[in-house]
This record gives sequence, C-alpha cells and structure tokens, in this order.
Amino acid sequence: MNITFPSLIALLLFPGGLFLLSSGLFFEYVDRKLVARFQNRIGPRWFQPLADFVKLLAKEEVIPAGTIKSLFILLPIVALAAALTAALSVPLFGFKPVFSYNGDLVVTLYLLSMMTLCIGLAGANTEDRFSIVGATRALTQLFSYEAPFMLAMLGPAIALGTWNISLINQGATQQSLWFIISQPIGFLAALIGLMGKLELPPFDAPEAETEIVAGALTEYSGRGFGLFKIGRDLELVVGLTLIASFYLGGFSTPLDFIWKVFVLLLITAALQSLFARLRIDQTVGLWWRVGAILVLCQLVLIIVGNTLSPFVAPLFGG
Amino acid sequence: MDTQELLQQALEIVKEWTIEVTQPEENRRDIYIDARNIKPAVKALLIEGRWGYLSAITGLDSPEYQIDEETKERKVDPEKGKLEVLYHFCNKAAIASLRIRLPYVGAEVESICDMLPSASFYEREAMELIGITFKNTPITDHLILPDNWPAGVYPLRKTFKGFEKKAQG
Amino acid sequence: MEPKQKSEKFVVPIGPQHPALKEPGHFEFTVDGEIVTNATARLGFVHRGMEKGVEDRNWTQGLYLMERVCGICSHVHAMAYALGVEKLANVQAPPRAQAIRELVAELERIHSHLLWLGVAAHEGGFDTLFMFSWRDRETVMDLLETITGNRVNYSANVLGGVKIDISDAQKDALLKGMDFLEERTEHYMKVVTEDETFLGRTRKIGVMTFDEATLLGAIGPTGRASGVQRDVRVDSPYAGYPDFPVNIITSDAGDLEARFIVRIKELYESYRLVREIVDHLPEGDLTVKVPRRIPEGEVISRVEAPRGELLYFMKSNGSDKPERIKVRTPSLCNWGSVLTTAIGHKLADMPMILAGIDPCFSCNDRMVMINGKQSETQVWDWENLRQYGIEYYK
Amino acid sequence: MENLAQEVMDKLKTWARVNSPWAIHFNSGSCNGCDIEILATFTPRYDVERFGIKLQGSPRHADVLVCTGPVTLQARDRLLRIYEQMPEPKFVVAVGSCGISGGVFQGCYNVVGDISEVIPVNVYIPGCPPRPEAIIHGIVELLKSLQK
Repeated sequence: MNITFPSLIALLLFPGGLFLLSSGLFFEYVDRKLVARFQNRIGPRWFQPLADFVKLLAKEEVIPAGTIKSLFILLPIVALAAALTAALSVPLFGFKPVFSYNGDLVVTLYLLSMMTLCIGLAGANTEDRFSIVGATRALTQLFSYEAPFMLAMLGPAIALGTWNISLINQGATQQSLWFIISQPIGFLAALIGLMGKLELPPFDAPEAETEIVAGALTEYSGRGFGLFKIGRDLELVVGLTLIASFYLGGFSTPLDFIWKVFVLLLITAALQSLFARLRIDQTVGLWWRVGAILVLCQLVLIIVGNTLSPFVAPLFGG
Repeated sequence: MDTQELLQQALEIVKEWTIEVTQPEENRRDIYIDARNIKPAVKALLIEGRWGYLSAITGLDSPEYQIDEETKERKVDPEKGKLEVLYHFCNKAAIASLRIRLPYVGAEVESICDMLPSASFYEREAMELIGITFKNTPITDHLILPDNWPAGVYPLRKTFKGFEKKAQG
Repeated sequence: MEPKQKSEKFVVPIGPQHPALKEPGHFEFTVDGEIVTNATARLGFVHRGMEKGVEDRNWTQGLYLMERVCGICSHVHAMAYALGVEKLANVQAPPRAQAIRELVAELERIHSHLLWLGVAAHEGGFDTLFMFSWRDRETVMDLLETITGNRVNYSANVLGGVKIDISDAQKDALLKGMDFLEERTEHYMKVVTEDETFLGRTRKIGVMTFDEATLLGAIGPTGRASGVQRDVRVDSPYAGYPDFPVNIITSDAGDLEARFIVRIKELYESYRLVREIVDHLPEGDLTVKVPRRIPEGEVISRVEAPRGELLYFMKSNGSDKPERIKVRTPSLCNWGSVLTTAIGHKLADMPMILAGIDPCFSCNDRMVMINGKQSETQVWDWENLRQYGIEYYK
Repeated sequence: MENLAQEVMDKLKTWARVNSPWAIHFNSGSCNGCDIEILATFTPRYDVERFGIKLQGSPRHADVLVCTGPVTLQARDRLLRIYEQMPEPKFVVAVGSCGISGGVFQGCYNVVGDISEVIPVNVYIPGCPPRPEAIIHGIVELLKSLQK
C-alpha cells in the first residue's frame, strides 16, 4: 500500500519533519533502555530524550572566545539539515520514500556523513584542547569506516542493478533469499559501519567521556549541543532503515518495518555493551585491514555472480 | 633470619658512622648519625647491604619549651630545641631508623635521590612541611602545599599556629 | 600529534571529570622524543593539613580524624592509629577485638579491590564490567553495613578494641556473601586474563623488574606483581593476623596484567580469611581501658592497606594530645617507585601504568607537563596524554 | 493571550529541567568517601538514570554541580572556574558534611571549610558519607524546589 502524500505534508509532518524527529527521540530511548538493561540497570523513562532535548534548547548558549561566531552557530543547523534531507529518499516506516530518483543512494550516504564532517569542523573551530583532539579523532574515524560502509551498501544495489533506494527496497522484497543470507559480510560491514558512523560505544573514541570530556562537542552547550544530539538520533533512524530495507528483505508494510528495525536495534545495543572501547588506532586497523578487504571481495563475488547469472541463474537464486 | 639478627646485621653495617643507638621498641633500633655521613650510611645499608627498603622519611620538630613570664603558658624557646630527620628502613619485621639532629637555623642534609630516585617524594614533603633543606635534590617545587603558600612558613613547625584570617591565599 | 602548543606554562582549565573520582593530581614527564626521561608528580590538591590538625586534637578525637585520610581504606588507617596508641600505652586489645579488626580489614580489602577493578575497566572504556563489578561490590557493602552500621567510614575501631560484635545471624550473612562473591570473582578472573582488548592494554606494559622493585621499595600488589615478597600481614603480623595467617600472593611477570591478577587472587585470599575468622571467632570482651594521657614515647605502626604498606610514626609527650603523627600512605610510595620505573617507557603507556597501581592519588584533572628537550613546556591534559598514546600506537 | 503562551512555555521549560538534570562531579579535597557513594548512585543498584541524571564530562553540558570535600586552598580557584564555565540555570549540590562545615577537617590550615564560601550552594546533603539514597533524596529535593 504505497500511498503518496502531498509533498508539503510529507516534508513537514508525516514521514518527514515532526514525526521523524519524534521517532529519532524514540529510537534513542529504546537504544539507551536496551543498553541499560544489558548492564543490569533500569535505564531512562520513555520521555527522557524529549526532556533532554527541550532542556538543552532552554539552556543558555555560551559561545566561547576564539571561535568564529557564525560558524559556531551554523554548524549544528547544517548537521541537522543534512540528517533531515537524508531521510527524504529512504522508505521510512514502510511508506514509499517522498523523493526517489535514480542515484539517491549515493546522495543519502553522502548526506549521512555530512554530520561527522560538521562535528569535526565544530571541534576544530574552538580553541579548547579537548575538542581539537576530539575533532581529529572523529575525522580519522570518518575516513576509516566510510569506504567499507559505502561498499557494503552498494552490494545489494549492484545485485539488483539499480541505484534507486525505493527500487532496491521493492527488489529486496521480491528476493527469495534475503540479502543478509546471500551477502552476510556486506550486512556485517554495514551494521558495524553504522555504529562507527554514529560513534556508538565500541567506536566512541572521538567522544570518549572518560578521556576527552565530550570530544569535539565539549564547547557546545544549549541549542547547538541539542541540535547535534537530535541530528545523531535521526542518523540512527535513517541508517537502520537503510540497512533493514537492503539486507532484511525490504518492507512493504509498516509492521514489517517495525519488527525488522527493532531486531537491528537489539543487535546494536548488544554490541554496544559487550565490548570495551577500541583505541582509535585499533578501530582504524580493524576497518582497513578487515572491513575493506572483506567487503571488496564480497563485491567481486556479486559482480562475478551477476555476469554469470544468465548461465547459472537457478543456482544463485538470482 | 629473625628480627633481632636482622637488627644486629643493620647495626653492623652502619657501625662506623653511629654516634648512639637507642631501642624505642623491641623490633626497632634508632641509630643517631651525623648529617654529613648520611649518604655513605644509606649507600652501605641499602645499596650494598641490600637491607630492606626505605619506607619513609619523617621530619620532627621538638622545641624546648620555656614558661613565658606574663602569659605563664609554655612558649617555644627559639634558640634551644632541634629539628630531626628520621630515615626508616624496614626489613621483614625489623625497622632501623637513621636519625639526624639538626639546628633550627641552617637545617641541611645531603639528598639521597641520586642513589634512590623514589626518595624525592619524601624529601620534597619534609622540605615543604618542616623546612629541612635537602642539598641538590632534583625537584624542589611544592609537592603538597598550594602554589601561593607564603615562603618560609612551615606548617608542621610548632611555632606555626595557622593563618590569622580563616581562608587566606 | 606531536606537542606544538605555546611554550609558556599556563594553568589548564579543569579537565575531564573522570567518573572514577579520586583526588586531583598533576604529573610531569620530561620526554625525549617518545621516551620518558624524567617523571614526577605534583599532588596536594587534597592536602588538608591533617598532620597539623591532629596535633591540636586529643587522642580519641584523632582517631576520627585519621579515619578520614582516605575514604576507601578508612578502617586500615584507624586500625594503624589505634594499634600505635595501644603500643604507646602498652596495652593489648583482647583477642576477639583483634580478630574482628582483621575481619573488617579483609572486607575492606575486598570492597577496595572490586572498586578498583571497576575503575580500571571504566578507564579502558569497558562500562559493562564497571557496572557489574560495582553491582557485586554492593554485597560486601551490605555486609559491612550489617556489621558496622555504615557503608563507608565504618569506624569500627576504638582506642583499646572494637565497638562492634558479630552475632550468629551476621556470621551466616558473611558466609553466604563470600560464596556469592567467590563465584563472581571467577568470572572476573576469566575476563581479565582472556579479554583481548584488556590484554592489548595490559600485557607487557609498565614492566618493573624484581630488583628495581626491591630497591625502590614498591609495596603492596604493585610490588608483589614483580615478585617482591613484601606483605606486612606476613612480615610483621599485627592485630589478628598471627592467629589467622595470610599466604602471600606474588607473580613475577611484573607487568600491568600481573598487577591485575595479583589483586584478584588476593580477593580469593580475603574470602578464605573471612570464612576462617567467622568459623573460629575467639570469645572474650571487646575493649580494654586505655588511659586518657598516653605516656611519652615513639612508635611505628605498620599495617597492610589494600594498596600497600601504610606506616604511622607516632610520638607522644605524655599529654592527652599527640606530639607528632606522620602518615606515609602506600600510594606515595607506589608513586615514587612507578614514576621512577616510568623512565625509559613510552609516553603512550603512561595512562594505563598510572591507573594500574590503583593510585589513591590518581586524578580527575590530571595535567601533564611535557618539557620537551628544547625546554619549552606544554601543559597537556590527561586525555591529551591518552590521545597522544593512541596516536603513537597507530 | 501571549502570557498564556508564555506560561505554557515556562511550564514546559521547568518540566524539561526537572526531568533531565545532567550532573558534573567535582572533588575539592574530599577523602573519597562521598565520591564513591556518588558513583554508587550510577551503578545498577541505585541507577539515577531512572530520573534522567547523567554524569557529563564537560561543565558546558551540565546543570547540576555535585561538589564534595572541604575546598582545600589549592582546589579553590579550580572550583570557582568550573562553576563559571557552567551555562545558566545551574545548581550546586554540596555532598557530605565536609562541604557544609569543613566536617572533621575544621581548623586544618589548608582548608577553606565550606563550599558556600566559594560558590552559592542550593542543596546541602549532610552525612559522612551520606548514603546513596540520601544523595538521591537531595537531588530530588533540588528538583522539587525547581518546580515551585
């Protein structure tokens, strides 16, 4: 039931703005609650992220000396805008994406990594030593997980031969074999890549609370910090939907969407509480040595599979 | 080797510099030595003799008291009285303490940091709190007291009665 | 990221709030390229002037002051002070009181080691182990509370004995608690020896050889991890230790991992001791009279705190106020030995080495001064040091 | 009409502030007793995250400064600096009797005595150290006072 909405409402209300923001907050709640439960704690109440966000908006914005004032204010807005636009061409909640055009996969992936870029810039903008260290770490981590994550997302795209997310989503639903089974490495690289992108615990060196205060965002308070936080929640929503629609056989109904994304959330929360924080050099090492090569040979496999598929279609279930 | 033999061995090692030996407790010996030969004594006892380890350096201020005429309460007599530095060496249950008596004015001892780098902490603490200067100790800035602490004021001296205003500095 | 900040020395704003608490301190490393050539510390952020304070308090008030030198090992300080006063007044506390003192001391060692395990795990970013070890630590805190009435600063000691007694109900609670903790400790031993990320940060790091440790006077688990047979409970037993002996635990690897393993093995040792004391607690009364005015004399009272040997030098002048009390805490000694062996190690290993000795003076606004060879000084924060380490290892 | 909107906004703001008080912990010379009890409130048994309290690293992100210890002379200017770095609506909770009156360290030469001499304090939590429940009660009292 792919009903389309008049684009304005879609943009502001339903799959777009307000609903997306609240779902971002809800996802953050589920994530924090799961991690807390894994650590045998009770965890926050359901409206906690909303309270955090509103409180941050109401706090005094302190703009430290030695920073470019306009950039300081602009960066969080750009980051949030990037996350919001990335959500437009993604089949949120099982509905047809608002704008879908050929090649929107590349645009979405680019917009998703805009956020880390903005955080890196925000860190470098202030003179505070912690944020400079945090910024360098964030950018190093960006370079390390970006390539394997992108390659992992291209896997299903090449297998189905299209670059349009909604078409991939439909293609995935008709697949007899979910991509998670036919391309397991791709799934792993995508999921761990998403955790690297969002700096979730095993990869949270850039904002290691015990080490560098709050990393690149040390100097931000009030609105700026709130916008960054909600931007990151949105990225979590968009990322999970992307991976679920590609690798878990797409979704045709919202119900489909809910249980698949919840399963992914469960896995990420488990991964978060299982591992100690990897040192930044270990994360970079892990990605370049292990991640990139695995995904590359996976892609080669798919390409070979595709070219041979006319002769060997039944075998490969192509 | 039980405690008494250990103590005997320690006294043996340090015999040539000993002025006087007292026994405050059955497993302890206090060996009074002169300030000048602290280095050879420590060298013999710790480096060559391998006798236990330096557990602590304590600074002691034991002034002579005299009764002040008007106020009739005990007042510290500035000239008499002495400062003392104690080097405690522990080996199993035995404790040998090298004690040095120093005058109030010009209380100076040779630093043993060149032989035992980790002693610099104890020396810095004694320097700051009691005012015993350790000649050529590597680091002399404050270990414990705040940076804006008035120079020449040693809190653990009996003459120090705290600052007039409650929270100065 | 080699140091390139401005040269003049400036006070760094308050650094990261390390959720693992501890007093602020400040470390100074002189580096020549990567290798540390000189290391020292600047403490004193928590110096409250207690040695002077105790001189204008009488002996019993002094006990309550000395208990608050360090919140984590408060019983050990009070016991050392009380034993010293009893020696001065040549009075002997009854055997039941001595046994109860040892019991509370061992419970405190368990709580301190579990606390440290959580803190070290949190330092490496392993929050789940931090949460789990602190959750299990609650069991020993409850036991301490049932026996002494307070979770921290239990002030079980009184000059001349103990003011708490162990009833049978408390005895079973103790035994049950020990079984639960023993089973949990097996789990932690497995984690510490098998978890790759942990081993990556601890194996072969901060090695202190045997003769270095003996000469420099490394004490407590840090020294014993380098094979040094030094444990005051064994060398000169005090309180109840002659009747309930301890077997000393050492490992000769001398690196950070060995320090972890020695502490966890000491946990097992403490469980055994607690069970033994609870089974044969001697009968008898709890205190003995100690005169208000302590006769003149000098005494050294040595006690084994969770972090190492704690030394009290006490001098009395016959009045009801002490003449001089010198407290040498174990961490001061550990600092000296570890910072001296730090010379020659890489700057990158410093954070874990300093966390490894379970420093009571470890800091939350650790400022590190790096005087480069060309004598320009940069002030770094703890996380810069840690980040520098990480960059270095890349 | 607009004072209605204003009223709704204020109610929303206080609701948000009451439900997500982020804390920062500073040790100005304490003996560690209070600090480990504060930390215990974050561990599974007490878990203050139920009330939305999160321990933040940077003073910029925090609303509540949880301060322990009798403020030694050395830690004095640090305490002042960290208080100034915190953005407005900020509150201070002094944990332990050291922060109230210098506690057992009264009269020692290197100690200022109580925290309110350096920074304004909203809530005092007596106890040496106060139990985790007492600390949580103190913070809940602070939140109640916000509501009025």
